[in-house]
Amino acid sequence: MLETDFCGLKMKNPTVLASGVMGCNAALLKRVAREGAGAVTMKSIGPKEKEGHKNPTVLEWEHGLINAVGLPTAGYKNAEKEFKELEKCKSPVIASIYGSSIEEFTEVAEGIIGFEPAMIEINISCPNTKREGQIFGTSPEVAAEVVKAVAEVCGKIPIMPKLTPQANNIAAVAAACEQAGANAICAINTLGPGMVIDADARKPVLANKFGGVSGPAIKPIALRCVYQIYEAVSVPILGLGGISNGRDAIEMAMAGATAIGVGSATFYRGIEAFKLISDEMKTWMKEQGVKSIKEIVGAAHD
Amino acid sequence: MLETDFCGLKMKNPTVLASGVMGCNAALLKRVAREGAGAVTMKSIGPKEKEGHKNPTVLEWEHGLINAVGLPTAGYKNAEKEFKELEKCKSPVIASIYGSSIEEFTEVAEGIIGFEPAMIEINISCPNTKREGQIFGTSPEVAAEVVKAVAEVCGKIPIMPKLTPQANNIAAVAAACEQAGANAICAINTLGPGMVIDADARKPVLANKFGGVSGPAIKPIALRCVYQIYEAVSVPILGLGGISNGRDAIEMAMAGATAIGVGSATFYRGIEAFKLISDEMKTWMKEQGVKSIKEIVGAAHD
Amino acid sequence: MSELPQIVKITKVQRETGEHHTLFFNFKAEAAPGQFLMVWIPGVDEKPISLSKISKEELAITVQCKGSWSKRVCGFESGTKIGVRGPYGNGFSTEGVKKAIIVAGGCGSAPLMPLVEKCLVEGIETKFILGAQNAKKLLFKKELIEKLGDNLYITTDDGSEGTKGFTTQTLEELLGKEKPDCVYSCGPEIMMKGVLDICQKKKIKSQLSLERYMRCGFGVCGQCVMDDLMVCKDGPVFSGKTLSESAEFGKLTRLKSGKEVSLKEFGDWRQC
Amino acid sequence: MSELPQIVKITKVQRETGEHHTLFFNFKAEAAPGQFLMVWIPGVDEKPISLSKISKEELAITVQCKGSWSKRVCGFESGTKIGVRGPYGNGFSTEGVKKAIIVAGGCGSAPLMPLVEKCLVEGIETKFILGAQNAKKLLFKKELIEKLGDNLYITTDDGSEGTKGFTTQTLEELLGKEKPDCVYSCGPEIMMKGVLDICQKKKIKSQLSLERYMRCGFGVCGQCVMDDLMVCKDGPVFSGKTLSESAEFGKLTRLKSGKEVSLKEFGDWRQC
Ligand SMILES: Cc1cc2nc3c(=O)[nH]c(=O)nc-3n(C[C@H](O)[C@H](O)[C@H](O)COP(=O)(O)OP(=O)(O)OC[C@H]3O[C@@H](n4cnc5c(N)ncnc54)[C@H](O)[C@@H]3O)c2cc1C
Ligand SMILES: Cc1cc2nc3c(=O)[nH]c(=O)nc-3n(C[C@H](O)[C@H](O)[C@H](O)COP(=O)(O)OP(=O)(O)OC[C@H]3O[C@@H](n4cnc5c(N)ncnc54)[C@H](O)[C@@H]3O)c2cc1C
Ligand SMILES: Cc1cc2nc3c(=O)[nH]c(=O)nc-3n(C[C@H](O)[C@H](O)[C@H](O)COP(=O)(O)O)c2cc1C
Ligand SMILES: Cc1cc2nc3c(=O)[nH]c(=O)nc-3n(C[C@H](O)[C@H](O)[C@H](O)COP(=O)(O)O)c2cc1C
Ligand code: FES
Ligand code: FES
Repeated sequence: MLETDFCGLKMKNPTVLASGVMGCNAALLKRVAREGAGAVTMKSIGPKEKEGHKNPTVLEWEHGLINAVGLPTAGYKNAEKEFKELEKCKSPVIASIYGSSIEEFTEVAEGIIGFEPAMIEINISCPNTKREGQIFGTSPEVAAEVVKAVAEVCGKIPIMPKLTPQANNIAAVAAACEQAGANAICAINTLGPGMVIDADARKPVLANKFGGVSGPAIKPIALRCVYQIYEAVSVPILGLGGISNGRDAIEMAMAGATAIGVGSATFYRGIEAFKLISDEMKTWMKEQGVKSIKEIVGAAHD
Repeated sequence: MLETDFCGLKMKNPTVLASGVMGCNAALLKRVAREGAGAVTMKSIGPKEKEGHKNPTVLEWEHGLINAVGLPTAGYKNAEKEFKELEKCKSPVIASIYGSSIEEFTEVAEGIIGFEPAMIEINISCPNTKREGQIFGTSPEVAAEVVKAVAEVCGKIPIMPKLTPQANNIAAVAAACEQAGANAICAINTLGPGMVIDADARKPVLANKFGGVSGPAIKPIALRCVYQIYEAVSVPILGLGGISNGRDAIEMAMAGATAIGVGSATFYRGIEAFKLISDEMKTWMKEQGVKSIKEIVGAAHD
Repeated sequence: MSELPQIVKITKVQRETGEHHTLFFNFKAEAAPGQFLMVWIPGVDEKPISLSKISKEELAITVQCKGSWSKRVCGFESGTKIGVRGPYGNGFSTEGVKKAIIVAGGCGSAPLMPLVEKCLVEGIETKFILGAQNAKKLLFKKELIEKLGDNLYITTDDGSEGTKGFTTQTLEELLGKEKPDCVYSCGPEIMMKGVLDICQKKKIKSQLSLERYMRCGFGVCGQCVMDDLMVCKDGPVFSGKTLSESAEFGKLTRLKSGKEVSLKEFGDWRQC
Repeated sequence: MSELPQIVKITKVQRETGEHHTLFFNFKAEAAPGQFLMVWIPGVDEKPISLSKISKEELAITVQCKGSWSKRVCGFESGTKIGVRGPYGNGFSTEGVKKAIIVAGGCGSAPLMPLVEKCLVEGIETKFILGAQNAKKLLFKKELIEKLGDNLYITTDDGSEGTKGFTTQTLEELLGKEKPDCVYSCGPEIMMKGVLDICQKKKIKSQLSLERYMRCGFGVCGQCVMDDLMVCKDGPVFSGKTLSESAEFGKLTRLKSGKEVSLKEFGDWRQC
């Protein structure tokens, strides 16, 4: 009842490991797939090796996580081994890429299409880096430019821009991306940025001061974004942001998501989150007499 | 130790009742002042009588509130009685105004300056109404225009635009407002909008579908906004968003707030929230040897 | 746990009078007589409604068909889903009460039914004055007869059943003969104003259940304000003492916009 | 409760060797031997550090002065404030163990001290092999002599104290004579690889405590990955069985960027 076809990706259930969460290497991604994820997303790959920020980089603050990892990456040139190992992954693998210019986006895309990921997620939305991402995802025009350029490089591999809730009109950004050739839309990346201050230390806690907010706190924002995007595009949506249990996932599907991303919930519920969420979805569906998850995608719209 | 001078407002402590929370009539505002608020903000007053949205309009969703009250207002023409009664209020009273055009903003400001509120908050940030507010608060230019127009009307009464976290560069908006004549900056209004969906009902719960998010969930966003504004302006800041206890308030002060707004916390802690928060602040200050709250305003900056 | 509405299925619908319907449903909650729920019809509206039946197994609300929301509710059958959150408000107190008179006008009986239940369980000597415009509109008459027998006093405006006249007249008569520890009342505010005046004159304690337009139901939005009290949280039940000091009770209420209007102007909407 | 760092005041600083300092502080937490804290110096950096002392009243960590972070820590006096969060990780298990040999290389003694304590409390027959480059770097020697007497075996690379040579040589000798239920070890990964090989050959169970660069400490960021295991959450203690099946243990680690490098290339940073 949970089988999902997302842009041609055959998934046993709609849960997808969110990018940047446990996605550093092939072996762990494969484990997440074994543990129940319908698809897994690799950590965003950038143009060149990058260390990321100093610690603290990831914190839990009671209502969610906040992170300023700073997009560490081995760079696409060091990605071959992981991609090769991922060929044996039980679930479809989505590659995620970022750059700080259109040229860098296409450079990374070109660098990895040879490995034939099931899909390429274009991270135009990370709030942790000053130029990388943020600018791209808030403007429909710029977002579309990136998507168009990457689409030209990617050929038949489906591409999916990942949007930021910071956009003033996320529906317009999504529509522009669809126009530019996006095969799916991913929303949302982390919210904010936000900041955690420690009173006793009289200092921001994250070394980078600001970081992207995720987890339970952002669920209402994520639902609203997906709801608005659903009314603006006809390509399928990978909805995520604060999804922690089966009921959250059902709500996200009703907002319009075909596939449902799970990131921070792995903190609250462990790597078992994917299986737990899938099971809870099934329980709810049985209670409500819903035969296939497809029936409820977009159900919250009039 | 908590005495605060905020733009000339003499406050016994830095807590301020946030606009729209219990602020519908004079008697209740006076009670909030008696219960311990250092200052109180009236519910935003608009140009003409308005009913607001249908219910549900205000919900609690575990990590915060979400509301789409829809800016109901008796209109400034029906405000005289409340203002008169407020003359006897124990704490300074901040009036809050909104409009859907610059003309409406000045019309309302003109309509109420005769009542001489201690300060006028300009709500250019409500996410619940399509035109009213939202547009103004996201653009530095437009925000400045509103502030300038209202400043001309207000004479010696200090004015304080209330900003939205949805602005892509809230520091720039704040700086533009200061330039245009703002005597203080208020941040933040509710976040989003967000959305709550009920799986069983398969419907958005708010009658308006979308609503502004407040309470614990938005604290990191509020702290970041105030931190950034503090580095961009020299006028004092009324910081709010998710402040629920003394420690939160201390953090907000360290981010740069001279006065500290409290809204949703009245749900979690009752009308006593102001007294509780003040007491907790004092306890922390004693422990840390802080003699006056002034010492720590902006302390989280290098 | 959050305060979001929970969807419940109506298990039974009971037609009380031509215009009053009681809906039963399962919803786990500790509730006290006088408390209310916010009742959501998905996609339509949400309204505060008193609990008219409180038991471990189920709760019930009784709705009068009146406006757009309540007419829809009165069309519901068992199986229909509604959203409920709460219970909210303070409820009636029976502390120290040995002898009580309860005065209900129109659908004011709804929140008073669980109070009757409580009084009986606690062995409180209870008299009930039930009033309505006419015989057809007497809400919960049958149940009240079963429960209270001779202690039920019926009044109708047109005299079609019981004593012709207002509940307040009967109350005044009863208070001429006896001195209860508390008079409880719910009904049109004008009626309750009368009840309060009588009780004040006779120096008898009272508890009255009020209504104002509500949004949040939990003391945040300030919409339901009366003087400096929030009816949803400080009330809906207030002591006669509090109300006798009120500048607004019996006189003023507020529109959705927050604009103050006289009760008269507002219309006797609960004059049911 | 959140997992944010809590600021604690250092109550005591104990200089162990020229380059190892132990910091004591009060922090209420249930902790097990082998678990670690994320230790934050506000404005500087945050690092995973094992608990070297666990009691109801206080906890302690032992830090080796090495890089920019740890050198700062070693300058701290009592009264200095640090932020700590945790404890994280799984810790050592003593289930079913009656006889144990513990092998510590350099500052690997730190997480092993609370284990010694636990073994003694549980009446486990315990031998401890303590190794370092030279006599001056033997961490916790005095305490271990007090606790274990003849059951402490000291080795130094240069022979300046105890047996000249590596801890692994002494382990091999001991295992020629006896068969413990478990061998515990912490120290440079190359050393632990040696320990594992010996134990596997002799078919003796082992538990080894590993290190990888960490960010979150709680199993989310994936930075500390080794094969498909997160060292911070699935570890830092792994069974010999798990590690014998590992493609990376003793061979590979990852830089902050996530790039895989050979342990050799990475440098024997914990070769303390
Ligand atoms: C604490 C409390 C308990 C209540 N308990 C019950 C109950 O047990 N049974 C019952 O039938 N009703 C009860 N009500 C009233 C109920 O909330 C609705 O007002 C009523 O059902 C009419 O709604 P409607 O949409 O059908 O009518 P509408 O078309 O909205 O209105 C009919 C009339 O009622 C007025 N009105 C509408 N909504 C409200 C409101 N929320 N508060 C005050 N005036 C309003 C309108 O101005 C109009 O005059 C209670 C109200 C409160 C505040
Ligand atoms: C589970 C765990 C427990 C630990 N327990 C202790 C302990 O009890 N006492 C102690 O002194 N140290 C311990 N460490 C190591 C500690 O986290 C720091 O790595 C060490 O203090 C050096 O930091 P530095 O900034 O001073 O040195 P740096 O200047 O950062 O580095 C010195 C060398 O260490 C490497 N390095 C730095 N940080 C790490 C890291 N987090 N993981 C792996 N390699 C790193 C660098 O690449 C370099 O080769 C532990 C590490 C882990 C993962
Ligand atoms: C520690 C961490 C690292 C992340 N790294 C990335 C990343 O590299 N690329 C990316 O597109 N999103 C990244 N994200 C965002 C998530 O993929 C996801 O969009 C966000 O966390 C919201 O989902 P959640 O609430 O389920 O966590 C990261 C999130 C976290 C918590
Ligand atoms: C029910 C409700 C109504 C509100 N109405 C207004 C309003 O009329 N004008 C306004 O400027 N802000 C309004 N706000 C926003 C608050 O003033 C405040 O900025 C926001 O809730 C964040 O603070 P908090 O997290 O402490 O609640 C409202 C908030 C709530 C919860
Ligand atoms: S209804 Fe919101 S305060 Fe009473
Ligand atoms: S340090 Fe983040 S997963 Fe281990």
